[in-house]
Amino acid sequence: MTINVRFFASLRERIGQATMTLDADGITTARDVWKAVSGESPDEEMLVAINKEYAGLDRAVADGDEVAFFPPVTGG
Amino acid sequence: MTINVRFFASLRERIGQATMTLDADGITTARDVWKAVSGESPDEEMLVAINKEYAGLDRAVADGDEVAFFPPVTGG
Amino acid sequence: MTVEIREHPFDPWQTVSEYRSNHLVAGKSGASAVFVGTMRDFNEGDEVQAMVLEHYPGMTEQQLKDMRDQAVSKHDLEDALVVHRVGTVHPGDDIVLVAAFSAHRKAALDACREMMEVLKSTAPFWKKETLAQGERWVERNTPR
Amino acid sequence: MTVEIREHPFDPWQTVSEYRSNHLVAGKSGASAVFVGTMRDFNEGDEVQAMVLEHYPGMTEQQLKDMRDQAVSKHDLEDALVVHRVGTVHPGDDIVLVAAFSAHRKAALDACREMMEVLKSTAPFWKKETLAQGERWVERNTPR
Repeated sequence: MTINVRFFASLRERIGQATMTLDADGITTARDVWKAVSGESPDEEMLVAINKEYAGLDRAVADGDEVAFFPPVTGG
Repeated sequence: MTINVRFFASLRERIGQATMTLDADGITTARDVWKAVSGESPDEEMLVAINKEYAGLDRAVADGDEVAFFPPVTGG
Repeated sequence: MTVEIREHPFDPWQTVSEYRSNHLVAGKSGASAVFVGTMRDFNEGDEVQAMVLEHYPGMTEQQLKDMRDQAVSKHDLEDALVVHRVGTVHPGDDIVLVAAFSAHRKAALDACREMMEVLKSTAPFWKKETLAQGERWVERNTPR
Repeated sequence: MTVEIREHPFDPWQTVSEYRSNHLVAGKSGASAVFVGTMRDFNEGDEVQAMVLEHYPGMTEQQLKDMRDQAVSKHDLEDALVVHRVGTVHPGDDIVLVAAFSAHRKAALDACREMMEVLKSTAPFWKKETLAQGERWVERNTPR
């Protein structure tokens, strides 16, 4: 399964890159994606979007999905 | 006692003039002024200003005061 | 200058823009909340062709100034601006501009709304509409 | 056109004025409620020299569009407009414009406030401030 992973703002800086392509088996949810790319448990405040729509960490991901991780938003 | 009386909007049209000088004795309150100039009891909704500040109908008036009568305001 | 009665058409957006440039310190008021009321071509189901706005010279300005000063004080605003048309207006003409400038958005939005409510309920202005069938006084403002 | 991300400085007042002239039918929307957010030169007690606004291309526009469409529908607005800056901004630069146009002032004011709250809590934008001592990410928006 191939997942296109994106990071924004402070998470982008922490991971050290803005995008990543994850090729892995055994990945079911956005939480699995985060663990695979960061080696950590997700921060409680971290936000997730799947295919540019907000999603929960336990939402299922599918082959080809774009999964984005970012901190609380601060626009306006 | 001399009172400078002013009327606005529909009241001005009903009275037929915008200003009036009332020279009369026996006038104590704004209500007395209204009765003297109109011959009627004041409408419940009528608003009163004495010297360009809102006042109740039973507020006392003094020689030289400007007393204005007008309908509910409709600005904005 | 923070309260004005205008006898001729004015552009409320240009007025706000110029006021901000000329009277506000850039970088201090992060929040600007503005309400503009514009004459509509219909009221209570009737087509309105024109309208005359009457006011009480002297009293109206003072009422608006008190209202503006109280809003600035209550909401700790950086500044506030009130402009109101009088005279003959036509559909599409702007009638009222109320602007509140603050460091915080809640203060600006609250103050803008409150000033409009106070203006609508207490500022001495009266509207007379010209309809196809003749003229009529607007008897009261809509509650909101 | 009702939702825009701008990469360069913009004049929110001119934007509203032009939008009204070009897209609204004169005489229909009597009430315009507008909020403009401007970069301040201080935050949490520190002087801020500049700020970078990051967004999520594609998702941010869609979030703003959904927010705008929901406000129009919920409040029966004539129209609504949302503009947001991205990129490097400086104190005094305008960051966000939210405008609601309605026949009624309560609908316009309610919608304007609600859009700002939804934008602040859900639109994918992030601010990084440049201070004298270096850079820092803004960690969360003020609740109001």
